[in-house]
Amino acid sequence: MSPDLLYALAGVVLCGIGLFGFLLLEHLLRRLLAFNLIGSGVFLVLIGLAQHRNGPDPVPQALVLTGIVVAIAATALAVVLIRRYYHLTGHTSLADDGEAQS
Amino acid sequence: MRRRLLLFLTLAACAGFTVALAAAVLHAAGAALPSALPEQLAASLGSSGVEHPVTAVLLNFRNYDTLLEIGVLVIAGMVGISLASTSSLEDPALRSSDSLLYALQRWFVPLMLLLALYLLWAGADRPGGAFQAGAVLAATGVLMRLGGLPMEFVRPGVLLRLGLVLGFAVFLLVAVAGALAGEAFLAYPPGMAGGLILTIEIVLTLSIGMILLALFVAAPVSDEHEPEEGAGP
Amino acid sequence: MSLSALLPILALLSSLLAAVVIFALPESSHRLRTLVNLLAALLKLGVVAVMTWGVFRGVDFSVSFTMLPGVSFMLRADALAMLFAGLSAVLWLFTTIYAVGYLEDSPNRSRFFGFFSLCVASTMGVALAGNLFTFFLFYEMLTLSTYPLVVHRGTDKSLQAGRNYIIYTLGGGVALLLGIAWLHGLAGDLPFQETGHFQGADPALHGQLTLIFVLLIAGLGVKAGLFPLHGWLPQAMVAPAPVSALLHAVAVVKAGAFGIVRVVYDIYGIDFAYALGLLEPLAWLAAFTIIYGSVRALWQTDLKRRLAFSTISQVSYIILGVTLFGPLGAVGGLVHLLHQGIMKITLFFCAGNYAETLGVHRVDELDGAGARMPATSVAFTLAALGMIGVPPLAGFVTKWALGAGALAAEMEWAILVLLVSSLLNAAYFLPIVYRLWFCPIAAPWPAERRWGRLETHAWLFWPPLVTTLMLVLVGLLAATFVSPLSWAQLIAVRMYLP
Amino acid sequence: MNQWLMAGLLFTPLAWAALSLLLDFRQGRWLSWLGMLIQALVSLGLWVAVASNGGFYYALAGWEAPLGIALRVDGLAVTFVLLTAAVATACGLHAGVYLDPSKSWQRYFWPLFWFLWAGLNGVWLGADLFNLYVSLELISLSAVGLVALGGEAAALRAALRYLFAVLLGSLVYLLGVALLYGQFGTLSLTGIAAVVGADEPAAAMALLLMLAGLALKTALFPLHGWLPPAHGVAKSPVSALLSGLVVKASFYIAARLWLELGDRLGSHTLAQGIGALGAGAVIWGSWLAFRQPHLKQVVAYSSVAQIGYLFLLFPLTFAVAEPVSRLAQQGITLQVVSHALAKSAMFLAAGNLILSVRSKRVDALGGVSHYLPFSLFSFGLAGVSLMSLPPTGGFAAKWLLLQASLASGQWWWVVVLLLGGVLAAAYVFRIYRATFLEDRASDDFYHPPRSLEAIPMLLALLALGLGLVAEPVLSVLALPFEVAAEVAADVAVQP
Amino acid sequence: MNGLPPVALIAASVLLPLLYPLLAARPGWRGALRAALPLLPLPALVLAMLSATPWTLELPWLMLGSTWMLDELRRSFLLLTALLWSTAGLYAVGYLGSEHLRRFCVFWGLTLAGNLGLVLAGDMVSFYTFFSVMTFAAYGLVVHDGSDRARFAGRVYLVMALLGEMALLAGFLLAAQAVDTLLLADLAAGIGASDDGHLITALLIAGFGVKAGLPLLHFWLPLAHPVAPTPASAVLSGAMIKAGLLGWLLALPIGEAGWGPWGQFLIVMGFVGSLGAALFGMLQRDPKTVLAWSSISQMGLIVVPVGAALAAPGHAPVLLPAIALFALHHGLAKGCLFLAVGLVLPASRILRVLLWLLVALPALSLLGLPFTSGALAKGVMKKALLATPDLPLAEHMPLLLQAATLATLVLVVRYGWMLWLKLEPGGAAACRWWGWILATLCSAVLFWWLPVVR
Repeated sequence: MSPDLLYALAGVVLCGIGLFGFLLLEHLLRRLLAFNLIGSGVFLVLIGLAQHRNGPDPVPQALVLTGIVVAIAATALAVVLIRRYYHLTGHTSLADDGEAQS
Repeated sequence: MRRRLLLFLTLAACAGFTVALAAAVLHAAGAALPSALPEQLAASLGSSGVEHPVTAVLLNFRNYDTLLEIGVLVIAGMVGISLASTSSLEDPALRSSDSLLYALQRWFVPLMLLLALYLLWAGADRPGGAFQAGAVLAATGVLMRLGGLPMEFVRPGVLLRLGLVLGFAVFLLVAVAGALAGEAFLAYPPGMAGGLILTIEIVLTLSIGMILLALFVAAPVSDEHEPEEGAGP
Repeated sequence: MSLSALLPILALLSSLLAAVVIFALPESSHRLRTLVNLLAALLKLGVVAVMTWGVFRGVDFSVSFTMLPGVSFMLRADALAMLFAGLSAVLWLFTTIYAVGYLEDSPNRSRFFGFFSLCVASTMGVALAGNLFTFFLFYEMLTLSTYPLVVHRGTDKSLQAGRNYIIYTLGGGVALLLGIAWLHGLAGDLPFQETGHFQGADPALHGQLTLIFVLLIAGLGVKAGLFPLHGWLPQAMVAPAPVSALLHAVAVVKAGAFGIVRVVYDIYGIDFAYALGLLEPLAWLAAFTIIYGSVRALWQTDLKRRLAFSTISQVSYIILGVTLFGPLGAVGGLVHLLHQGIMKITLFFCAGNYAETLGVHRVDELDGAGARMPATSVAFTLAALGMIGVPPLAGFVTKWALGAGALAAEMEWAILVLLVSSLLNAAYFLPIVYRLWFCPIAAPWPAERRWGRLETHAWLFWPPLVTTLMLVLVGLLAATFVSPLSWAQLIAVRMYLP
Repeated sequence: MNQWLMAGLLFTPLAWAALSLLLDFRQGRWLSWLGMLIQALVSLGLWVAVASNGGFYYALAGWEAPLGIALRVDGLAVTFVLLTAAVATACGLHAGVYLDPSKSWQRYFWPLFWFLWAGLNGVWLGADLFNLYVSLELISLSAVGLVALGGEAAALRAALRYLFAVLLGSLVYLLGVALLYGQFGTLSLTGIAAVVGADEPAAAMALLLMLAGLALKTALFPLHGWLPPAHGVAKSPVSALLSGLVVKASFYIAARLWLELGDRLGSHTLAQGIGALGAGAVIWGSWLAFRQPHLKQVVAYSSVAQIGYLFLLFPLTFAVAEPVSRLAQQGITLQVVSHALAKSAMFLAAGNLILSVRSKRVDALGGVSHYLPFSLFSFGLAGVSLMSLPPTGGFAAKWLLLQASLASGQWWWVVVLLLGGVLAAAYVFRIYRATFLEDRASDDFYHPPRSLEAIPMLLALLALGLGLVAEPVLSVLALPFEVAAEVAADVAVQP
Repeated sequence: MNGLPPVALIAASVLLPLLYPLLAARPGWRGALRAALPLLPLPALVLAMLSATPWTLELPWLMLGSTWMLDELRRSFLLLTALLWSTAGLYAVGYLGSEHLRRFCVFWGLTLAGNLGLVLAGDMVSFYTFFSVMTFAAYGLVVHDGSDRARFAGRVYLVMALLGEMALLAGFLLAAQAVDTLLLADLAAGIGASDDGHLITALLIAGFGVKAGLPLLHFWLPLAHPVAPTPASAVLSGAMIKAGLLGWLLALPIGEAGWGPWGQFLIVMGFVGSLGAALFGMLQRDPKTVLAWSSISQMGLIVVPVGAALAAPGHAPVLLPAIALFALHHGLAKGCLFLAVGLVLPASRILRVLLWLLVALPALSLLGLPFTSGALAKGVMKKALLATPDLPLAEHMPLLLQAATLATLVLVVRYGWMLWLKLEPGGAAACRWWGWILATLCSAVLFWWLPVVR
């Protein structure tokens, strides 16, 4: 088992953990973090799996770079939205009590 | 009780997912086909205008991805500032007057700018590039913001917006210039690839830094409301 | 595009465009709207007349284009199509005139006449459809364009009626769609042709074909008011009188009956349908509906509701005629398509006149209306007698042809049905006639209005009289070549002796 | 010629996005009108070009497929490009009048709008799995931005819910892409399709992941929870865009994946399972639509239901004869197109109605039928298409799907199709019924400008007319695609 | 075919009464409406008196293809109808008040048109059409005065008539199917040959039997005839009742072998009616009701030769003219008697005596007193009957006929008595007198000059 494959498997585990958090956590920021965890896992899988085969491979690296930027953009956007949401409603989650309030 | 059940079920599902995924990864790793892509890439690297393969992929072979990616970033920045409608994005309440911080900043800010410049330049042949540089740039801004330096330029005026969109716009102009020159969309005219990529990288750095910074400082201080749809003209 | 292709399109467009123009006109331009309505109706009448003459001489009017892979949109004027098209073109004119008068000073006229025209355009499409698919297209369009008319008044009752109407008709539409799609899957595009498509079909398919037939009849039977799918019809009578006239006489109910005719003759082929044993049960069902509708009509106190149940009964005559295996029965069914239309429209016109002029809606309020509104009452009386089958009115011709058909098909029981139904018709119509003429005016009219010299508004006055004249003439002149009977014979001859 | 058209197609939305960011709402409006015109003309030109000459691959930046990104310009793609041009133009025109220019944040509408358009074009033409991901994100973020525009709490909540759903969907999709790339070393869909074999569990897992992610983004039942709030809360032109186009993008990718890879990587269970979920969406979505008190929620849940039909593509193209599969594909394409037109018309018309009665509630609509008949009529016509009654595009689609179901012996989908139509009728007629009620006490209606009324009508008429001209539209889809065969051959010989 | 009279005359004889109701459209035309009543049957009368029989008029465009014709049998019925209607019409001019005048005139005209038309009809559809028109229009005459009794009578009439119509329709439909033509002339042979012959015969007997007052189908008759306005009663009992008879004569398979049982049935029913009606009639107090029972009784008498003709096909040619003659005689006489009920006693004694004499004339005629029309008609009929061999009840025939005469006598006496009690002094319009007198003259005098009698 090459280290690359190990990276990939670690990515898999990260995905699992992230998914668990994403599904279960209600606090918006935590959920966002879980999302980032999944993202990291995916990127690890992407690179690890490809490099396990080809050795250092610039294409997945570039892809991951792009993916990271996208993820950052999304994360930043989400944080802005969450902040404003919190500012307006005082809620940190989208649960039902929030719905009742509005 | 229900909550526990839910917890357990989710845990089981996620574990199952992880195992299945791991199996798939192992299987894929075992069954991987040899790919011709690395050789193709190596063969084409010479005509890409940059030496570093990752940058070549990013800004030449798959530059459409990058263009759109910058678009995504612009969107995020835009939405960020759209939610803040005060004249300045800077909140005076956060301005600090700690002299130690101030002194530190006087050292750090120029250093970080220098680092950003280096990263940008390094992108041509080693890890680095516009995004890394931009990120450092943005970090500089964040530092300045946290340190309480006045930052009048992140007003949501036309200047900020111009800054946000500058990198994207230049990239796009280059892209369409290639098309107008009779090449494909996004294709660089022969021989000009290196220079164009550098230009793009520079403006991208600026824009990326600006966007990230704008996102950071976009404060939800507006209490103005969009009336509910149908609530009256 | 040649003239022969243009004419069916023109027939369709005349009312379709009228609808568009009317929708575009502002609510307040009543004169212009009336003008557009009447011009369109006259234009359509002219086109239909030319086409009828052409079909009589054997010209083929058809136009088609591929709409979906393997499915074409096809308009074709054959003799049967012209029977229905002629009916709707003629009666549309009168109904339009009547509606203009009826809705004077009421709101939402733009909407009303728009959908009214749309409704007739759909009917024309149903008539001229050249294949089952196109038929379905217009059939559903008819459903939709009549809904706003049914709920036009916007009262709870009419909305309720509209809801039921939609539930029934769309439900029927689903069955029909399934049947058509299934059939299409089995046999491809199915243009209407005189001998049907399944003569000599693989016996392995017979089971499926039977099932499809049931689906098709169920789908069409809803509009045709076939028991037990008739529930919407009596409720829909809350609509304004011209709409009821349209529903019962011209468009909706007829479209269902017409569709059954098409399916039995031009899709399955009468011989095949007979061989498959599909006609006999359908005939029984029609017979039952005839009796059932009449019996129910007996107990209705609301005039229009009584007429509605009468429609349920009468339309099944058409279906009965179709199922009587043999040209004579076909003639009876087909000719009733027209005759029932003329008679029922007269009755609804009259009912509308009573409601509009005297404010009378219930049968027991009609006492002595004959003296106050003699012309309308004469029209009502003649139409009612026609329904009973009194010669020489339209209904008699039908009944005679049906009876002859039943005997030719050796289904003597059908005669019994006809006779019982006639008696029942008499039982619910004659009391009304009696009240009109022989009862003294009991109380002041609920809401009387007067218009100058005539007994009612001129636009309401003439249409029932003209249709009454027609219902007398189609009976009296049944043997001439211009009569519906002759036309039905022409169709039957083409259908049975291709 | 194709070069110019492609350049125009790709450049205009992005450039207009950048430009309009610098302008305010009114100026952006003028600019955008020009842009819509260009975009519409280019789309039409491309459609005509493809319709007459067949499809082609367009290598971006001059780099061919595995190394660079190639766009696949075939009949289906240009059809959707044209559809996008039509719907987006309509929504843009409507928004230009509908939105209140005095609000400072409305200036961001135009850039988001154009980014969205760019992303959509990217998806329709995309043939590179990763590029599709980026395009999807472009769409998602601009869509979220459009929903959140104005920053109302309800809008924010909807936007956040929407954002999380689409982000998760994208990542799951990307995970699938990672597996595929790890196994096959290419991102080109055609390339993968050329080398993938029948028994590849990893690839099957990848497909499953991608489909799952895309299903979440398409709001397939039971993952639809985010859609109704987002579509219901957004401004009507935005809702129209989202319901009409955005959800179709992810479905489109899923469909392409399935059609390219499904025959080898899919299974009967998977196909039937997805179909069952689609059926569930049809029924459950319709039922919920029927229950909603707010007009736009009705329309939004109707989207959930209508999207359900799309997923019948999976069972109807799996392991069936070629003509049947083609029928199903044509039917689904028509369903996408007609739903896009009808649903956007419906949302726009609903916006007009809401403007007019100043309330979002269904039961406030009484009497509007004689005050705003035109908008109501547009709503009604669009509803006819949703009910899939003839002669609309929705009917044509249903017809083809019925044929496909019957021909493939999967009669249970027939039940779904028919039932779905009836349920659609139930919720549409509920609205009609409310508008026909004449017991409204006040007669206080605001009359929106005529232009607002005309746009949904045009869209609804397009949806209606689609049924009549379905054959020529579909014929473009069936065009030969010679280049595809060549490229596939290229990729196949490479290893 | 020879000697077709002017088509205009034929058309006028039906169309004049048919279109006459249009006069009612304007309230201002009441006077004309009233005055025209006696003139309506005149074209038909001219036709009956002057045209040379037989003739046939083909009208292929009318309804399902019509044939109108006149032969000797029809001529006597046409004579009866036209004469009675025109005298009754004249009577009505003097009889009617202004209330509901227009309504009465409309139904009068329509009923008359139907009655005349059915006599001329040569095909089933025309016959049925006119028969129906007459049936339905007559309802208007029956319920004219609007009393509860009239309405009850009207309802019974209508129900029975409808049932009869339905039986007829079914019979005709079956017959048309069997014969494959609509001509009445071909009917007898066709029914004779048809499988459904017995069903058709039964239906036709029942259908026409309602109108003709066949026992058990007669219930409406004693109710409806008396309640109608007197002129209407006259035509109901005198002319319209004969339409049923004519229907039998034209439609039943008379002259065909093998219908003996039906003939027997009719003969029995005839006697039952003839004698039974007397029993019931005796108990009545209203002279018009007595007359109505008398009509049933007399019709029963006429049914006997009809049955005989059916039972003895060879003798039909002898029996038919006898039946026609008897019908003519009875119609005219009965009409007179009915009209007399509406009279008032004049002031002068002589005139009273004269009145009773004139009333007695048709009454005696019914009894068959010598030198009356009754004597001729009864004589001819009795002769024809007794000459017919192999009749059922043949041995009892003379006895039964005498019993029938006795029944007639009983009823006539009862009628006279009741009339005596009823008539009161007063004044009546001249037209009423003239109508009655003319009717009596027709019955007593003109009868002998009629073409069919000579």
